Amino acid sequence: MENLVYIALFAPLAGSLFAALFGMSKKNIITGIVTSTLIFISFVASAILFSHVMTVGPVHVRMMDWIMAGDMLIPFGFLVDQISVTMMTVVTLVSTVVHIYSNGYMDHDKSFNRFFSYLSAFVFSMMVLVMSDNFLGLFIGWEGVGVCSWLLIGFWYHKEDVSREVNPSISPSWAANEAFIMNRIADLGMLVGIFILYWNVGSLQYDVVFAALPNLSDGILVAAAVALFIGAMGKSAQFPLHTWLTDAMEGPTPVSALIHAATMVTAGVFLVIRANPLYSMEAVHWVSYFIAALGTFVAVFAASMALVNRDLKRIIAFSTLSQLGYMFAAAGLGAYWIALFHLAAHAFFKALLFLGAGNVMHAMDGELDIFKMGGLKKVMRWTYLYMGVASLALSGIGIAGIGFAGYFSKDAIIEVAFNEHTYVLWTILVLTAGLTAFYSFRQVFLTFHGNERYHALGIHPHEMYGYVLVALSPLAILAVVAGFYKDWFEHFVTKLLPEYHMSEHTHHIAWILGLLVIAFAVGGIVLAYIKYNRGLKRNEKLERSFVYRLLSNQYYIPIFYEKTISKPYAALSRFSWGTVDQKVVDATVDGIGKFIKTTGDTTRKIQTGNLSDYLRWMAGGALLLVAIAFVAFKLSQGAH
Amino acid sequence: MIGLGHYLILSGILFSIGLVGVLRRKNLLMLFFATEIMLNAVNIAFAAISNHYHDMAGQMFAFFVIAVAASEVAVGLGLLVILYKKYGTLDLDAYTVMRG
Amino acid sequence: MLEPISVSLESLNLITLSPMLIAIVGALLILVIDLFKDTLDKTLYVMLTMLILFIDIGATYSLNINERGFFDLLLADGLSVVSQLIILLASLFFVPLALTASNKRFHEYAYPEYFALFLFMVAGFQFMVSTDNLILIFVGLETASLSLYTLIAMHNTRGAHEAAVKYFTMGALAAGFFLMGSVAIYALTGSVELYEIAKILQSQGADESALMLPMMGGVVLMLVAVGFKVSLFPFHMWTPDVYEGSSAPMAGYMSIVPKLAMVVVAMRIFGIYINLDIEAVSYLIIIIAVITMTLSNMMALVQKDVKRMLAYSSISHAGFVMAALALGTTKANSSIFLYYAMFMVTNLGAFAMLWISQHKKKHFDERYDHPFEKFSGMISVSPMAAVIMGIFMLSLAGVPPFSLFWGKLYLISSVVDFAVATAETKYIVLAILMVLNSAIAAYYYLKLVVYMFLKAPLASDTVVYANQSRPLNVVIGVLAMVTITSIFYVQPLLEFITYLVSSSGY
Amino acid sequence: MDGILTILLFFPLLAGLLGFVVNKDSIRAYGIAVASIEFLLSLWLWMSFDVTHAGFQFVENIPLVSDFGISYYVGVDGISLFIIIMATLMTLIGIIALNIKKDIKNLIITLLFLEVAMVGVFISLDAILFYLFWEFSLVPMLYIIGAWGGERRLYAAIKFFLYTFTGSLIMLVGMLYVAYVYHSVSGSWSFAITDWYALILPLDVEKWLFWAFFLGFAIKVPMFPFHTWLPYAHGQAPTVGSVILAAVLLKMGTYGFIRFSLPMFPDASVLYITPVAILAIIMIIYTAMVAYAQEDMKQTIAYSSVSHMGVIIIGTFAMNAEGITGSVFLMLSHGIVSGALFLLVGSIYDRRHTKLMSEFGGLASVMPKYAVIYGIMLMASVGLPLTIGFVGEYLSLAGFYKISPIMTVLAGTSIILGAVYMLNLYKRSFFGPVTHEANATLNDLDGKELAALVPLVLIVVWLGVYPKPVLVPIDNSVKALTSFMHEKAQTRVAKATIVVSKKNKEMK
Repeated sequence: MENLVYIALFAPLAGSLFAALFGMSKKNIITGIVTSTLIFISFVASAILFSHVMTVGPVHVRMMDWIMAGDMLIPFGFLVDQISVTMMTVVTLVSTVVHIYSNGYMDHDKSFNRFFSYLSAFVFSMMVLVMSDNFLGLFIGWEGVGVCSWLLIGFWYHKEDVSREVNPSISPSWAANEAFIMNRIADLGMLVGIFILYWNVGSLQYDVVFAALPNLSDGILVAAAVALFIGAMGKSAQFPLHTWLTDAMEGPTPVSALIHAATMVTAGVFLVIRANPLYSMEAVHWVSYFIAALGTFVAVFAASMALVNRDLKRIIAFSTLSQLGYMFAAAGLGAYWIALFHLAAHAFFKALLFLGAGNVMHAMDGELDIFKMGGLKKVMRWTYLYMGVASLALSGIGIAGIGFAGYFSKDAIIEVAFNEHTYVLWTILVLTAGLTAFYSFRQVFLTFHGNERYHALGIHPHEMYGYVLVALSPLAILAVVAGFYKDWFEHFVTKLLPEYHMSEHTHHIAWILGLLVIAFAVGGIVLAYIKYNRGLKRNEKLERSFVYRLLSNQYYIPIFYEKTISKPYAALSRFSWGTVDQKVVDATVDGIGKFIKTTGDTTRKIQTGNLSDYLRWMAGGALLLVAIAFVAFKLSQGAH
Repeated sequence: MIGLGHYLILSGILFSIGLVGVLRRKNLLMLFFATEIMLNAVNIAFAAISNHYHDMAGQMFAFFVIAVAASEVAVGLGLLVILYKKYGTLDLDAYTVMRG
Repeated sequence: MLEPISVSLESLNLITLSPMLIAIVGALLILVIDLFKDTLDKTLYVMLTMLILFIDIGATYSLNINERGFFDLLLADGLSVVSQLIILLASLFFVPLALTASNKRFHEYAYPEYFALFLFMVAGFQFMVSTDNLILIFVGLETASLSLYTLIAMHNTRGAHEAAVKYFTMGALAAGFFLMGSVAIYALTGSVELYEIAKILQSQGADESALMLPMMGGVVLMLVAVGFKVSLFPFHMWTPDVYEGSSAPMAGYMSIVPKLAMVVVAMRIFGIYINLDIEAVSYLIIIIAVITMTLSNMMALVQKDVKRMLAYSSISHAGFVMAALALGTTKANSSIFLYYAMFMVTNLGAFAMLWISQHKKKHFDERYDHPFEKFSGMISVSPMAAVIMGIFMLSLAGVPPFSLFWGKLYLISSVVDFAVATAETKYIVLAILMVLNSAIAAYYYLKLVVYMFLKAPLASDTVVYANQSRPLNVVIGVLAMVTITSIFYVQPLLEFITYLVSSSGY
Repeated sequence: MDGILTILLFFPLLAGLLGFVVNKDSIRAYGIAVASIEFLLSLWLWMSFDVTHAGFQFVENIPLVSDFGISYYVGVDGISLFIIIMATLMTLIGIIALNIKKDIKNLIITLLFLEVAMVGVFISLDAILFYLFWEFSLVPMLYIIGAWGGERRLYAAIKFFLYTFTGSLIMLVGMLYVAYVYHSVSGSWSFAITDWYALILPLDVEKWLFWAFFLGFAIKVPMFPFHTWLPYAHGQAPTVGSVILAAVLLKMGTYGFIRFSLPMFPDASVLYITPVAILAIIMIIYTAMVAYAQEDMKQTIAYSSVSHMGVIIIGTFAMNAEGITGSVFLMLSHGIVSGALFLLVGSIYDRRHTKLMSEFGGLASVMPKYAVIYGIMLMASVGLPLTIGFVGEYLSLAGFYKISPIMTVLAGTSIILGAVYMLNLYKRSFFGPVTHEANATLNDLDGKELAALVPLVLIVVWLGVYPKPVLVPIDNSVKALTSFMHEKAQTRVAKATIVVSKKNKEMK
């Protein structure tokens, strides 16, 4: 089994390096094929490991030592247990699909090879992240995915910076930097969490740390939990570190699907799930509650912004954000396995949604404004189908135990909120379910139904290549059927994760709750149908209203950040350099030099060259000596 | 009765006169004279103290001072001659090429 | 009737007189040779002088330590031996610098009197350092000084006479101060023998305030005279002008030998007070030393002429030495000699480098002979010379491992030791002031290095070695080697100096 | 092989002297050959190094000035070993990448002399010997900056020299003080730092000695507010000068802290953790901001050096094995990475004769290889795991966390702010469209440049993934150091302090 672990882990790396060899040469389809194959191999290995874990149990391998200093010993160790194998399978599966998809999507890009190199490198990093058996190993992957995300968001680096009005993300390279830096802010929190654990436990191995938790004081537990969650907030784009995620849509769409929907952004949730022994501690219950509350807030917050957005990919990005909020809500409330389940299910339908959006974009020559689309279902039947399915899954449509993937996972989360007597959260989550359905179908209807507004642009849309559509089918299928494996999945992961049981009461009224949620969801869809099925009718008055503008400008948060952080930081930096460094610190140093020189110039004037003056100085010096002698005498008397 | 103190005061006064001469005079020759006064002031003091202590060293010192003063004048006058040839004046203010 | 004086030759212990005698006889010999034939070449006299100095060194080296002679006037203690050796070695390096490229260029060397006067001067310095009698100190001082004035005047280029008269007049005034100081001491103690003065002062008790006034008066007057000779502020005024006006080797020589001789005298005179724990004297010297090194450093900083810069720098070095002198410990006194030994090779080397670039008629500009610009880009014109000059400058700046670094190290170490031993913070402050001054000094030494190595060369490139000749090259080469390899002989040298200094009780 | 250090030290000296004979056209090959041999010698040193042994190895002790206790006393331990190897490596790389035609002979000979000084500093176990090489290293650097530098090279060179010279002179007073204390305790003179380690000083003496040494080291590091010489030096120095300055010369300061300050003044060091750490944090944050404000690519990297050196200081003053090992490792990684970055800036400067970011833009499209290597080095610089930069930074911060969590968080902003200015630099220079015509036709890295850079890239990855062979020897020596400091702190209470009399007459 050990070899399988290594195959699963290193196959993507091999692919990445292989593609990197051709990184600077012209498009070579081989790279696409080889990397896709290697990712598929990795998927197969992961799947075998999955069954192995299910039947036999976890696999733990230790490759070699990494850092050894003082009492610190960090190995490269890999742990394949229920949590990680779930993640591995999901990651490699989605990755495989995305890789194959990219072969078609990136067809005309001159940096085809480079793209695959980055993409596979990302998969490798993600695998390290989920498979590592210690926190620092996780951090490797954590940073690795960050860099790959940076590379991939900025993939079209040659694009110019434009103003925020023209493109809210300014440029790919700008968005990439924003993502990286925001993640770094959170990473510092993560690092501090690691320090806290190291100095209080003496190790960073998961098993050792979790075993030692009961011995730690409350303060330390809280500090560690908070610090680690700050790390999670960055990677999972939770408020207030969320702005990078929508800007990250500047990257190629497969990237958005893989990294910014299915895998990387869920790493934060993964961390909380992985560290569930910590977050389940009694001492940190309010931290967990805060996580849940924040998650709920982000769910509705992101959903509200999605309501008015016109950018196909950004809508999906907001919805990702919103769904991440759901996951955190579940994890924060202690329903870790439900969070993990939603994570997996979400990965499937969200990736599908994104890839579908990619098809649309491909067809529309890169146009993303849904106001300029419409009626595409005629030419893009399959894509319409996929996106419809994904949207239904996202909206959580289903009834009485039959439904799309989202129905099972999201409903469960809402139920948990009710079960924990956090009725405020529950209310918000239910409301958000309605919003989710509305914006999902607003997008679907505006894109695929109604009048064909794209004619104005002179575009002739066409369906994506066949093999790409075939490649998407596993995701579509999973988006439909994944929910049915809920109980099986629960059984599988609760061997490791704490079980979560609904109370008697909740269980009793579960069907009412479910009905309520479905009512909201269906309500949202119906509303969207009424408003947008016939085509686009712009409501100028609404668009000028304060709320609409607030939402479409993302609550003015990016501008707020720019005005209160980026610009002041730049100004302060210039001040530090121009004024403090040059005019104070350096000027002081030079000032000392100048002072000495000026004194020298002044003193030099006494050297007049006139002998008479010299003689006077000599006699004067004698007097001076007398004076000094007197002082020195007094001094020495004083000393006695 | 004239005591040691009076001699020393005389010596001090002469020394001061010489010093003031050195400081005030601009003519080199005059300046040399002033230094001679200073040396002679010293000689008076040496002689007086020598007498006071009944110690011959002071007088010996005075003789040496006289001898040295003589040779100093010899060298000094030699210098003056060259300088006069070169600058045409003995005014100190003329010799200020080197400064700073 | 006076009784006939009978003095046994043995009691005179004439051997203690032999070093000076050799120099004087040598000088007379040169004069006599000149009487017989006056067309002899300067090379003869140079070599003759060197041989005489060589014998002199031998005689000095073989002196028995701590013997008195010649009616107890002469004192051959360790101090006198070590200082005479340094003086003679410096002279030995100085004399061959007369062998410049063209015979007629600097005509002072054509006169045999020059070498005779030189030897008289050496004898004068030797007298100064090997006696503790104020009379003989004065006589030695004046012998040396009068010869020196003449030597300077003989250079006979522009400025030489001005330099000589400035030096001469101030020297005369300083002599007056020296004598008045002697009067004060004599009046106070009734003796001109320093060892007796020390005894008397000790028995009288130094703390009596009644004594304090004349004593301090004597100290102050003496310090003026010492300050003139070793060029302490504000008695240093002559130094830059005289250095500028005299030939480069002479300037280099003046920055070492007269100063060292006077430092030894100061050590003998002020040592009395310092040993008596009259702290006021130490403070006085230290204050004047600190002012000296600081101000002269600052003035050196703004000089445009290398020779003047080196003049100011030698003032600053004197300040360094005086600071150590005020401590009065064996280590401090030894460090002074180590410092001067190291300073000698480097400084003479630096001035010798200036010497090879000096031209009798062709001056660099209206005012200066050796402005910094002259050495611009020397690295590309004559790399070896630039490297050697650079090494001399770095050595002066105290960059290890060159010679003066060891002198500085040991000297500052002696100050630090004193601070630790007495637990006085002010001496640490002194040490820090000294190193800060070294840092300032580094700037102007570096300035020359910068000009030589980092600037573009001048159009006329012969200007930097107008005076070059093989003997000069040899001398400079030897000095450079001695500067570079100092690390290997510091140990024996230090051992030797410490032995001599401590054996004579300083 | 006992004389290996002597060979290592004197080989470049000899080679430098012989280099005067070599013909100007062949001097570069000569330089590469000599530097390679020296590098191989240092590798040989590593091979013969006993990894399990924490103390000094290959020790040689020959008295030089026995009356004053100065000796030729050299040896290496795990801490110095790798810095020496880095010094020889960076010299080699610097010479390989050399792209200067003017006076190349002088330059190569100067570099070889500089190598002597660098090796000397890190092998010296005698304070005066250390000081000797320390000061002497200024001279070749002065020449390199001054002779082959940019427009304001003279100003920069002199500032560099005087600033460091002043600081180290104060340190020299401190050394002399310690030597005298040692003398008065033991009766003999010694400048051997192993002897000095045994000395237990009164706390108030330790305090001021700490600051005396601190000044010398801090200026070299350079710590805020003594850092202003560095941007000028880097800004004006030729590429090879910047490489060696950043890679090796700055490390002398931090090495000094570990070799002198910590073991000699453990109590004062502990006492002054907070002020030193505050300075280091100011260094990290403030210079990171200043780096962000720069227009000149090289200045950004210069200021980033200062910022990273702050992390090294933080690690050193963590006073535990994790922190100190981390800081030593960070010295290595910073040396390699910043050296490489300066080489990279040098490459573009050679092509465009400007270093202003505004002059570039879109370089990634024209010079992909350049962009890739730059990117790797940039990521190593911001401390990406699995590159060399992470290990040291992580360990340093982790070590300091034990001292103060809050200050660690502040120091940890390094990873954020570092990303800010580095990514900004990369974005402005490499991303976006090609805006300047001149950039459109630039050639990518040539063979010479690749030969210099690719080994560094390999090292960056190798030591990022598998730092163990380097970490273990460092860690052994550091553990010995920390346990020694601990012991010393224990025994100080019992030991008698030095006897100080008002006037020490015995001296006379």
